[in-house]
Amino acid sequence: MLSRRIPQWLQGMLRGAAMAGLAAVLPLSAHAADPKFPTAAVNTTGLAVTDDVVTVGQLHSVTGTMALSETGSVEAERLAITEINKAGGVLGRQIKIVQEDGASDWPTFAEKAKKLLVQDKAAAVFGCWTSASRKAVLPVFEKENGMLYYPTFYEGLEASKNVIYTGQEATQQIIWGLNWANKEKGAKTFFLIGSDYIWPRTSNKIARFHIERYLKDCKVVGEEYYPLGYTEFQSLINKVKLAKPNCIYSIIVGGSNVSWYKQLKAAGITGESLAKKKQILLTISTTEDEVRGIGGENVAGFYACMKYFQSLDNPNNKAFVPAFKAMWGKDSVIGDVSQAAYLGPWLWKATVEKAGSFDIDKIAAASEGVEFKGAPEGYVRIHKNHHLWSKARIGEMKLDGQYNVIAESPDLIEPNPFPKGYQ
Amino acid sequence: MIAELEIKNLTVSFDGFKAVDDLTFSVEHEELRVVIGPNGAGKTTLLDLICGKTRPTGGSIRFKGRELSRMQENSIVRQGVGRKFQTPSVYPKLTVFENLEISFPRGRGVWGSLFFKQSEDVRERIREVARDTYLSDHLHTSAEHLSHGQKQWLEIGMVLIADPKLMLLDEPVAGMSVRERQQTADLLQRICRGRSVVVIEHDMNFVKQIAHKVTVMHQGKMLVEGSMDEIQANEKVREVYLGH
Amino acid sequence: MHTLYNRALGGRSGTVGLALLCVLLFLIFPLALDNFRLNMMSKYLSYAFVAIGLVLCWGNGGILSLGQGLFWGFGGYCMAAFLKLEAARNIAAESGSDQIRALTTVGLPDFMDWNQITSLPYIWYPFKSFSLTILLVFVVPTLLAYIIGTAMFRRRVGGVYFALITQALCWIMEISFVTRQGWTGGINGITDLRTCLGWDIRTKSAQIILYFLTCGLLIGCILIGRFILSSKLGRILVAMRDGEDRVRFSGYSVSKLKTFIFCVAAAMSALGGALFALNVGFMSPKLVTIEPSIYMVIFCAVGGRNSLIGAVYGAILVSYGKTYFSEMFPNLWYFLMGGVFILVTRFFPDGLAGAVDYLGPMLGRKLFSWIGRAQANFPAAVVPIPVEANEGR
Amino acid sequence: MPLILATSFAELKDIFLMQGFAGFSLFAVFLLMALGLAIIFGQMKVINMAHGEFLTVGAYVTVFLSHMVVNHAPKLLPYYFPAAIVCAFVVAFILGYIVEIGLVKYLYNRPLDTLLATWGLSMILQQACRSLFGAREDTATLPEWMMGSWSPSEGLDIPINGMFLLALAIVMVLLVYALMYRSRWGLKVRATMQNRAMAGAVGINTKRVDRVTFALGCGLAGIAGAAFTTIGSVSPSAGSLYIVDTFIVVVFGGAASLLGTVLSAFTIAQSQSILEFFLTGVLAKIFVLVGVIILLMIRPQGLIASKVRR
Repeated sequence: MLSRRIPQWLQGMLRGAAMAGLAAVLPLSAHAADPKFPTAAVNTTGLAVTDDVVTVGQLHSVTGTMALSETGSVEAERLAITEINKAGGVLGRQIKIVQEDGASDWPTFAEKAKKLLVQDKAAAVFGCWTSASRKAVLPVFEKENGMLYYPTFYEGLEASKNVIYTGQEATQQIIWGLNWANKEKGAKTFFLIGSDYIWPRTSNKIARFHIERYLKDCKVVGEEYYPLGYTEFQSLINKVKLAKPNCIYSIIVGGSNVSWYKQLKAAGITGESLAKKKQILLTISTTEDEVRGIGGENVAGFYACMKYFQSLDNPNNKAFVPAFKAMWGKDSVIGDVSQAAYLGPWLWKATVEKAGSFDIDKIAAASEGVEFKGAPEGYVRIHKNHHLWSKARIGEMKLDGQYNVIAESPDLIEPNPFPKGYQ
Repeated sequence: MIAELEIKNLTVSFDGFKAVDDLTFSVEHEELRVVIGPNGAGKTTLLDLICGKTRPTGGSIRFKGRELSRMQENSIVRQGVGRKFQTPSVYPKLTVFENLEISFPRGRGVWGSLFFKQSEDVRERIREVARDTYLSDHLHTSAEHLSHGQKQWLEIGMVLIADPKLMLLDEPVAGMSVRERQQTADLLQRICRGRSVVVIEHDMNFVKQIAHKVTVMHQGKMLVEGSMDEIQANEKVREVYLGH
Repeated sequence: MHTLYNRALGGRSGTVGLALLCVLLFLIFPLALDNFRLNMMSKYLSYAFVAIGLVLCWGNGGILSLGQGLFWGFGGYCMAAFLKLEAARNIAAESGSDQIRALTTVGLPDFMDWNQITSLPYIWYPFKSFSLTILLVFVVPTLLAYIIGTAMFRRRVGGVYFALITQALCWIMEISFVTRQGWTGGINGITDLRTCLGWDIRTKSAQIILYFLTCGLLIGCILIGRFILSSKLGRILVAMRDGEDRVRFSGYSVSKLKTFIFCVAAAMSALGGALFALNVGFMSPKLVTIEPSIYMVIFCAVGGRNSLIGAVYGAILVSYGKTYFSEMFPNLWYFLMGGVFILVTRFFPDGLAGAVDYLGPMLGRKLFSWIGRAQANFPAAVVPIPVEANEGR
Repeated sequence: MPLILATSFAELKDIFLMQGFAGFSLFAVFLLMALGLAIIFGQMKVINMAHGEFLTVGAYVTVFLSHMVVNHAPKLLPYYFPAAIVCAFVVAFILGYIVEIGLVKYLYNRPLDTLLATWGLSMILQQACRSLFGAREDTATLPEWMMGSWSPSEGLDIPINGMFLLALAIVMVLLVYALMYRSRWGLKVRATMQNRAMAGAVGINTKRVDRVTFALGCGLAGIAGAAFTTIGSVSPSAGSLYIVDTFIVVVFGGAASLLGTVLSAFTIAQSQSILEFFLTGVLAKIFVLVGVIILLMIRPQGLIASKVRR
């Protein structure tokens, strides 16, 4: 991990220099636009679309505590955009990226979002990771009428004309996974654990409703939240030991993850020891990205419910994983969110082509039903509520930090950001 | 005569070490008392106790019949007790005038000081005190630029401008030239009209010049009390202090 | 009239400094910056309120608070609560994400809906009224500062200890605000603020008006600050910073004076927070916690901890630098900002104001001779950045 | 709670024991964090906001070594950790030494300015780690013997990494004690910190003492960083998570006292751990912080501080 890298700052500078070179060359090589799609026709609202270049924004945290999670998304989006450009771009126009740093700070996200929309006139923005950053930029996108492709699985309760949610909303991830734990693993008692913010809390709320109302004879025996970034979980582990749940349902995120799993292992709770007692640990927050920081030896035998795993066996994924590694190093890993981030540019391209225009309103209207057959997760389609139809899968964690996919929902699950009966 | 300042069985201990131990003494109106004693005898601690900087472990301090030992420092000052410290503590960044103005006993509350007006009588009083303390020529000098002796005077002036009824002076002539000492002695003679003064001093000649009565402290206790001549004649004092 | 001129405006040099700041704020910025940048300037200026407060309590009073974000946050949250309630009342009439609107209870902030809170918590009732909100913006933080100040200064907690305790308080506030997300919006904060008394605060014209309002109030705070510093209280503050005991033995209640100036700083911070909520349209616990509080101290240090006007320049420059560096060098800006802080504390402990004091006369002379020579050719004059130091002395 | 009634007495005893140990291992964490700062802040009065980043540096040294070992000498895996601790110390020590020469030495009489300057330093160090190692979290591959738990009886699991931390913390405290209070060098340090001019006058090279003392504090942070790879994450911003807690421990203990630091780490750790068990993590944190602030108001000098004649 250490050996492979050109230092990031150097990369940044090289990239900047390349970009400047591109900008200098482009006007000289300007040729007439694709005759089928004259600029005046495809861009009626003054977006940054010229005859051969379309500018998009990328808004993630490159610095601060969230950088560790968002880096994967940045990389995946860049890969998708590079591939699209190689394949001829969007409506004959090459995509140019303006990258902004949200610096793990929600107000900064709002400020930069506004800059991307007002000053750079970005035709689309790929970005945000945490719910808080999305909530901070949402009013900006609605006010300035921009288009955001948001990659993270999140709590739902939202549907905006100006956002396409390429990750799962809560019910897509939770309900099928809980059913699986109940049916296949016989789980009756659940201990809900989360980091203290809206996504884990809302997710656990939905989980609790589902367990108590829709699963027979099941109950929740504990629910606990810890501040983000917290690193001491021994007391919590003792509580779990006391409650002896069939299923430890964990939504701990970010750096806390590492401490949580390392301390679980140290307290004698491993996949193996749980299996002996007919217990499982199921998480919806730990992807390959996190496992890399935790170490596979600390998580082997635990389960995760996601829509994508790097080890998925399908032709799309078999092309995607090597391409990603070729661009970002052979040691890179791809988590659920990175894959969802990869979908963003492709879905945008498909939508623009369907609408025959870059105009935000037309894209928003055309989004329903847009599909992407090359998705590494298999196949996705945009629902009219701007979320994706996608499958849910259960992966078992392995020593090498990869997942064994052991179950998969038979059909695409309909996104339902405002679930009735879960309020 | 009723004593102005009455100290009874005063004790303070720091982690078991008794810096002042069961001390009883009193100072009368218009008296200039000098406290002497070898290093570590508890002299400075005694002044700290009187002005509230240190809280006693036991005993009482009464000034004009009022108990001081439970009061806040600023309330003690408002009872009419003024204190000059061993190392001159003036405000280095302010001028002599401003130093004295701050010490002027009006506008001491928050709002009072916010809307304090520098009227002619205030200025007059400041000039008067500056004259008394030989600082008339330096009114607009920044205090950090004064000589050591002048800083001592300034601090005495700052105490004086509040017109205290009891002045506590810790080594007022340390670091002064012979001439300055003489001037200070004159100053103290003038000061003690209308008020009581307690002075800590090492310089025996100076003590002889100013003292009405002398108290000798040793290891936190009072050894002897009397006139300078009596003290000098005392065997015990000789043993612990003068003889060295 | 004359004394007011001397005390609030700070005599001739003070007036010049202030006038130049006014020209910059009221004339140059509105003319030179587009709407987007001007709105960002309003944001920077709302930090300047905190910096001014810090000049009073830290630069002059010697009380370093690393918890100014606390007061700034309370001011901001009070204002945001009012705006959010108004947005919630009008939610049905607003355009936007229709599905949300349809599912949201009218009159209840959206995040409460998400947290299954079905009726407005009592703590939110006062924010139904605008006048009560404005009152609370000042009263809540000031009261808090009063309680903290009284408790700490009575016990003679000062210096580093005070700084660290206020930092811990900030942290407590962040954790509690995050965990009570049904009441406070949790880590998301209170977002999507739209109108104030029916006036859409997101439009261009509203943002320009708010900018001028912010500038006006800022100048007001500077004048109040100068009034305080030029009073006897101001001199006692400096005296207290340099020798607390002496002040005490001059008969002042040090704890009361400190509490007072701490409260003034808190009230100014709160005003800044409230203006932030108006200008930017949301409030988040991220703005309230330890890191922004340290930034606020840095604004003040860069501008010059003794200079009220310097603090404004400090806030503008550091915030602008943060924006500029992070736009230009997303991967490098931490190095640049960190370097600036180190250089300032190492070489310019009195900040910009100190640097201008030191370099100003030198540059001034050169400038004069240069102008003298240049005037023959073209009649242009360059205005040096006006930052004065040690005002109110 | 019906839950507790349902469990047997033996089980409760086990939980009780494990919970007690949880407090001890938290104590070890706090103590390791605070030791270096107790020297830098307690003795030298430098408010080192970059202390957490020295921790991060130590952690990255360990991660680096572990990758080297895994890639080039897998046989050494069971033994490399002690070497990693030493390396972490050395690297952090050298870095601290450089920082002292380049920055801190100009700020000794301005404690509040050290706060601002070291804040800038922490930004730089954080970004440097990010540029060198990437923003993602990384992990050190631990030797097998350090993972898992020691299980003296069924149902009782004592974490091995916790025991390791505790042992390390105790050793470090003893070493620091011996160095500061039982060696000639410690005497020089204390003399310098108490009266710089006098120490210089009796022939102590005070500048050198400053440099080494500061570097020593940083080196201790490096050791803590190495140790924390066993329980937590390694990322550029990992150290900043600890900084406030660390200051609270040191201040609460009475800044200049080693015994105070130990006591305060113990008190805070145990109360937090116990409150976490009976309340929730968030509430426990809030209560502990409020408690510490109130106690500091009652005793501004901290838990242990000798009354001095002032």
